[in-house]
Amino acid sequence: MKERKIYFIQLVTLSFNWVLAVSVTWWFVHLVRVAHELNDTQTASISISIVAITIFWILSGVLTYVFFSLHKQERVQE
Amino acid sequence: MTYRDMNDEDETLFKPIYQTGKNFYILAAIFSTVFLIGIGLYIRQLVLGLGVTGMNEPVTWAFYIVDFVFFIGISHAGTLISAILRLSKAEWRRPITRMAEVITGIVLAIGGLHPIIDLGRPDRIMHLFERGRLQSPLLWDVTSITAYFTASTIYLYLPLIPDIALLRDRGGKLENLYKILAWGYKGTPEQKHALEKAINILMVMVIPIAVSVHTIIAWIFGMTLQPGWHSTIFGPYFVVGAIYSGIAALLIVMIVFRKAYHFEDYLKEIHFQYLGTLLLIMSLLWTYFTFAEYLTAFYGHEPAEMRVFFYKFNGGYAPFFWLMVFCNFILPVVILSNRRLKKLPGILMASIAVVIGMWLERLIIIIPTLANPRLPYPTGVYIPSLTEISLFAAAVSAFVLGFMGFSKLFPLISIWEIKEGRLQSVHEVSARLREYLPGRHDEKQVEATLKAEI
Amino acid sequence: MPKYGMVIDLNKCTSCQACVTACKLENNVQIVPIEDAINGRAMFWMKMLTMEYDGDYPDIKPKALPRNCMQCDEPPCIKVCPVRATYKRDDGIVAQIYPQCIGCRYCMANCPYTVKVFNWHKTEQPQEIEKSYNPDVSVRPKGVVEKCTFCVHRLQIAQEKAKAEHRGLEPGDYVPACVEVCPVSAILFGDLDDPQSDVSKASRDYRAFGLLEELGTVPKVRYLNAIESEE
Amino acid sequence: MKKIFVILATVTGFVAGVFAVNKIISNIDRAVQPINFSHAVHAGKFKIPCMACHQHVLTNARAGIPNIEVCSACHSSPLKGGPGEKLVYDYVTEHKQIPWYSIYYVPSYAYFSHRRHVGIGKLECTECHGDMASLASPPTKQFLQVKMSNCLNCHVKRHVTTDCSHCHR
Amino acid sequence: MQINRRDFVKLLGGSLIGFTVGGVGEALLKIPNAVMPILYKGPKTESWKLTTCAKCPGACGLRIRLVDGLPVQAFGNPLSPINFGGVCPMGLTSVESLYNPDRLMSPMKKVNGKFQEISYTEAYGAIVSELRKNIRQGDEHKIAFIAQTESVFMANLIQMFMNGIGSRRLYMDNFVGNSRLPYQNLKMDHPDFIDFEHTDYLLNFGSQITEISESPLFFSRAINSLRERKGKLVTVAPKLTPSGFKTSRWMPVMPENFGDIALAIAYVIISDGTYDKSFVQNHFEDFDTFRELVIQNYTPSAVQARVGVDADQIISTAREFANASAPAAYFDEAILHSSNGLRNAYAIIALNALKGFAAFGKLSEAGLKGLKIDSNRDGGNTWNKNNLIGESDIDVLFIYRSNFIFNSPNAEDLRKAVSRIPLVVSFSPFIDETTELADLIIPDHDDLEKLDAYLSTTIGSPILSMQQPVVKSFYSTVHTGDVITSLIGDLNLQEGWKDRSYESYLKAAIKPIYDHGVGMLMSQKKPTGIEKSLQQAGWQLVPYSDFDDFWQQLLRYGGWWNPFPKVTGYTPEVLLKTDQLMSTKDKGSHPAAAQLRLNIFFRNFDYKGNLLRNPVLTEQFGMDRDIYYTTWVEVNPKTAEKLSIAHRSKVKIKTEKGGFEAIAIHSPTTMPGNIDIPFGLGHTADKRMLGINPVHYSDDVFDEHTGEPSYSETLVKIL
Repeated sequence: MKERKIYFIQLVTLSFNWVLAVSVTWWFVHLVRVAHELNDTQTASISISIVAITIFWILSGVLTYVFFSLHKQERVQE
Repeated sequence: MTYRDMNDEDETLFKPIYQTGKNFYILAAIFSTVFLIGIGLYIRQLVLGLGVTGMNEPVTWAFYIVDFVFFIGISHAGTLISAILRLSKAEWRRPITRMAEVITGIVLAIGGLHPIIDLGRPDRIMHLFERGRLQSPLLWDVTSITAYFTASTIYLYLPLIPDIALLRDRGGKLENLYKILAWGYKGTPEQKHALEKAINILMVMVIPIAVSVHTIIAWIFGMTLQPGWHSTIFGPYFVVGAIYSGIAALLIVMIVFRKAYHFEDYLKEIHFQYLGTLLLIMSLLWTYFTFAEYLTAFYGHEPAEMRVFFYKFNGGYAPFFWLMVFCNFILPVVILSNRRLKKLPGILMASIAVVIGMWLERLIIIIPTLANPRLPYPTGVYIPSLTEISLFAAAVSAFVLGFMGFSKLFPLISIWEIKEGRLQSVHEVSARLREYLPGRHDEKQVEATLKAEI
Repeated sequence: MPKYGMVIDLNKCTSCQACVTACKLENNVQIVPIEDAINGRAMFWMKMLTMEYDGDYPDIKPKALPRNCMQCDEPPCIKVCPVRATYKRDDGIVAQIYPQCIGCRYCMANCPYTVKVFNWHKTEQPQEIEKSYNPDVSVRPKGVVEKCTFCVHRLQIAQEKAKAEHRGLEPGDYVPACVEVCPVSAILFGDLDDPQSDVSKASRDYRAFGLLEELGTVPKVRYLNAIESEE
Repeated sequence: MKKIFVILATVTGFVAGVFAVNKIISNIDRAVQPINFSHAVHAGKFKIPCMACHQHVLTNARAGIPNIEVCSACHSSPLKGGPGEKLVYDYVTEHKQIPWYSIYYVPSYAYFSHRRHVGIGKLECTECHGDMASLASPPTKQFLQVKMSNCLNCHVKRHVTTDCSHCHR
Repeated sequence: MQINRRDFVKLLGGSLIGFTVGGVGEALLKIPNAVMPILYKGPKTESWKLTTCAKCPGACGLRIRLVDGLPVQAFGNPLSPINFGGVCPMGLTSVESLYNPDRLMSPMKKVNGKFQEISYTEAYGAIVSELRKNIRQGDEHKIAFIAQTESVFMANLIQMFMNGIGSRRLYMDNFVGNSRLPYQNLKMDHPDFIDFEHTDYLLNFGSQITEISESPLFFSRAINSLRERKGKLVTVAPKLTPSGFKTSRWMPVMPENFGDIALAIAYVIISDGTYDKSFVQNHFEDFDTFRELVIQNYTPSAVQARVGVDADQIISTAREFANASAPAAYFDEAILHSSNGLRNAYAIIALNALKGFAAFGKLSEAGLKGLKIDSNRDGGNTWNKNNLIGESDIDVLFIYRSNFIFNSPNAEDLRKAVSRIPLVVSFSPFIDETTELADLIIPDHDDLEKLDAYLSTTIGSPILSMQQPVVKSFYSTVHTGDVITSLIGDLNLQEGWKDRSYESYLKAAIKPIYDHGVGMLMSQKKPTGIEKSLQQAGWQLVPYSDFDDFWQQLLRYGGWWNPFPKVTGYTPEVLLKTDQLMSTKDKGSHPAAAQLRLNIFFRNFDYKGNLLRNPVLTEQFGMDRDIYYTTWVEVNPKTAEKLSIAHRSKVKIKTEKGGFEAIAIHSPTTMPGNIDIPFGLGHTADKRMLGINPVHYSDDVFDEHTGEPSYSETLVKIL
């Protein structure tokens, strides 16, 4: 199997993580908006979403960092 | 240096991946049948509704929720423990961490599904995303569990990369898969460094997440007004219980696979000794929490509370309660605090007891409260139906299958960490000696002595 | 915006259980199969509770009180609902939206009065029940939680009627079924915010108490204690 | 590698399936009426107001599909004798109700009232039913699909209550 | 990458699988919507009709809700002066019984043990020919009739029919009739009502006054008002049922000892001399012998020894009773449910006599001219269902709505006796335990399908409640009234009764009201102020031109009543012979009795074993005890402790007639010497019913006059 194909697939798998992070973010924003529409209490939603969103972003950030640094090294070697 | 030119002294660790015995298939068959039966019964439940369970009013939460809490508790084995050990640079962690993390991954996936099994209308699960309410502890749970799941899978995956690279370099079976997963890891110092860095970040992140997960599960109950649930120490209490059951589960797994895959000289007596001690400590801690919880309840002597209290102590659930006390306190403490009994069989026995005991604990926390409503209804009686029991069995077998599957793809013991240990531990240790022991140390001499000892 | 509430006078109540039957029929509450009923799955939105007996034989004062949903002002159930299937309306009625409920039963676990009931099965009902379903209320599907809604469908219709007649909603227009049928009119229903209404007067009576008030749920269904009317 | 393509194919197939079935179902409502009734003639040509036949619009939740007595008011005797009219006349003479097939329906857990919308809300029939007066044959599917989203759109647009329990029960 | 065939197949297969999965999934989620339009047709137009509930003697006004012409729900008629919009569970479920799938759809004939549908003419023909035969052979006396109806008009019709035939074998099981039986036996005229306006002390002897009584709903409200006026309710009963929950004193007494209590109270009153002297002198015939009897045998202490009620309690009760301005000692049919029921009734009458019946009222004839209030059952006629057993010469037996086999302990003997009879005709709309034995069934309409009228005076003014057909009958059932009238006609038992219908009969019976012109239709609440004076001046609040119009209005408004009747105090001649006060049976005094006693109590879900075929009521029957679809027994906690019976545990009950299982409930509303068991469950003719029927386990002890069984004199073992 060719290097490029592998690289592509790896990128796809990595992107899944980002999809997750983004969708979670979107979901929370949506929920907060709904809560606002139905004048439901905000505080809980907002605080939770802030925490959760950051976590997810950091996670996928770390993953990406690893991915690219590994590949950088690789390229350097060749 | 690259892995290629390294002749491998850790062949035993690769063996399970490349060779598969007959017993493996037999076991797999058995467990998958159990699993499939469970699935079948669940489909039946989907068609007929939750009536097929033993639940009723007022006992509206039962087996499924118990299992949910239980499994999530088990999941604290891994990530948390391995993270803590890594953080505290405990040398003996090296062969343990991987298994621990795998447990987390699999059990979390299983436990996370249980609330859905418990739903009356799983077909409406999308409502959770369309119009969910973040005020509901149930949603906190969804978030925290997903977070924990992603975190711990990543945390499992990153340390796995070097080993995958090893497998990739060996070529043969599933080369493409390994190629993809290895992310082109070559073991260059820079790569190593990057990996280390990432792992360290995760290490720090995972611990609070893990703690939060079980705290939140505790809050599902703690946030209600029900007698026996509405308690402030529920968060820590659950976390302690979780870690407790986690360690026990970890011990069981270790012992089993040690036997099955002949890891004797990787998982040495000493590891079990250390973990055993940890288990003992947790046991005492758990007992302390339990005591505090029930003493306050008893001393407060609020009628509703007391009804629940006595239902546990000498009422319908007394046998379970006292069995729990035996399994979680008496037996482990006796075995683990006794030098002669604290051998593998003893530890295994203790851990199994603890796992059972912790399951009972969840049962005892959840059902008696619901069974004793505040208003004068007759106390509810709950007898689990076959469906519920076999779904539990299915969940357990799913866990086993998952573990077996993993062991056929990846090494169960972190090979590179072992190697690293061999290479670096010596001067790590000497460095540590230098750092936190008084007096001056001649590095050369220290290393020489250490080498000699190894 | 009114705040609907109910006051049940235990001094008048003869525990004839007409309210129970009326509720059952008005809201198409399912009749569960026999074995389910015996296993504690019988569904009643309005239930007759036999409380403790005061005094000792033969001078006993039995206490029976009809309990429906307390329609709390601080409902514990809506706090925990993950999907807004139950929530408090502006007029204080704690509504339950059946098509929205995912059946997690968290609200049931958190209701200190255990007033909510769950549709464990969907069994076909006796003919006479099916034929005499109340067309104003839907029959709940399996797997959702349901509870007393102060007959909110009656409010829907009453409001519409009033609007059609170009007038405001008058006190008598909207009463739940249990109130309508009570033989001794022991159940008062109306607007708690309007200080003139009988309900708010009664709810301020010295005999008035709320069930498990100490939990801070602020029930809008209050009771008038039964007291011996003599020296 | 090919595996991945197989997987992709499966996914696309799934999506396609969902859409296909969606289409089919949305057309299930397509009804064949016993008589090829022409709103164009009645409401359009003869300018008969809707309320004349759908009598309960202002007073009831249901607008009501006219029963045979309503028809017999005019069709008691064969008028200009079209083929369809013959059929109506037969029903009238036999005092049989015409088995109309209702296209618009509201599930039992939702409360929709014509009185509320037309009588009080002063909505035009066309808002939801379209310009019936132009239809030469009975409508085969809902003009404005009975969907919660449709309800809500209008309610939001007109600033009417969107409180769940005002319609759900 | 080139694609060979295998790969192509793979791709295709994959996409196909995906397609099906996706499609099926979507379909499963979506189909229900597509199915919806078939449901729910019709404009759902709503209408209301007023009628009267015939489920118990109360005759409450009902308001039936019809949607698209079909009954859906039943509520109370807010204008009915009896219930003012209130209903009890029984009334609420009227609609259910209309739709009950077990109803008989057409006349039935038993052919070798199986019921077959036959036409009405056929059935009717059979009856007529049989009767003709009997009359020709002069065997009129071989025709018997057992009827249970609360409608005076129906009762009178049946009475007329039997008189016409010339047979005295008629047993009219009529609650009001039975309640008045003691008066009739004493040849006294009876009180029409308790004057709740003035009563301030109600001493209730064993009547479950708010559950099963002459008018439960009216009494419920009356008692509440009594208590609001600081009046007192004292219950003398073997069990504290909801009727007694609000009493200020409960005297636990076994029914056969009610008389003793009454007389003990009488003793105190006499010895205090606080009785109404003038009344006693003028109206109490041999008061002196009565006094002798009481003074000798009924000192409170003696009664305490015999009955086990604290003497001080009796004395204080007596004093309160004596000092009350208008005290009433109340009893109704329930008094007959003991071995010496009549004697107890007499004692209570005597007690009332001591206070000159101050609390009772009588409607003067002017109030309801020419209107017979009560069924003219002659007190002498003591024929009742138990005579069936002895008398083997009965040819024809008519049964109207009475389920006596279910209600009486000697069911087996009765079964034998009834199945001996050549022709048994039942008019029951259901197959119940009694109807099973019939050879011919002409099912009656359901209450919502039939026309009838009910007269009651319980509230102090004459009320005529109309029961009108809310829907025209679903099946080919026949109004029993019509059958009887046409029988009377065809056998010309009365003059000029050819082709009359029950309706015409009813009109004729009601005409006097129209003629007299007093009273008003139930068109509004009790008029006050100007309306009142207008009304009393004979003004009609709802004008009606002629009788037919009046009739229509009657049906429209659900009845007629006279809010301002002419009322006289009730001052009868008390013709009481002291020997009538002798206890016919003297059971061992209660507390000493070594063995437990089975006491059967009623719940307001079932009236005379006819109602529990209704799913709603059956489910709700034990709801407040959290027991479903099975029988329970209530045991006094002390007794339970002694016998070590746990709360809600299964126990075995043994009587002479066998044993059964039940769930034991601790309840201090039970006497320590008793175990209480609810009546109503345990039907055998219907699969849908469960539990056991306690009556069939109790001994054959009857009130000799009415054959009403004693419900509390069976010895049981509990284990």
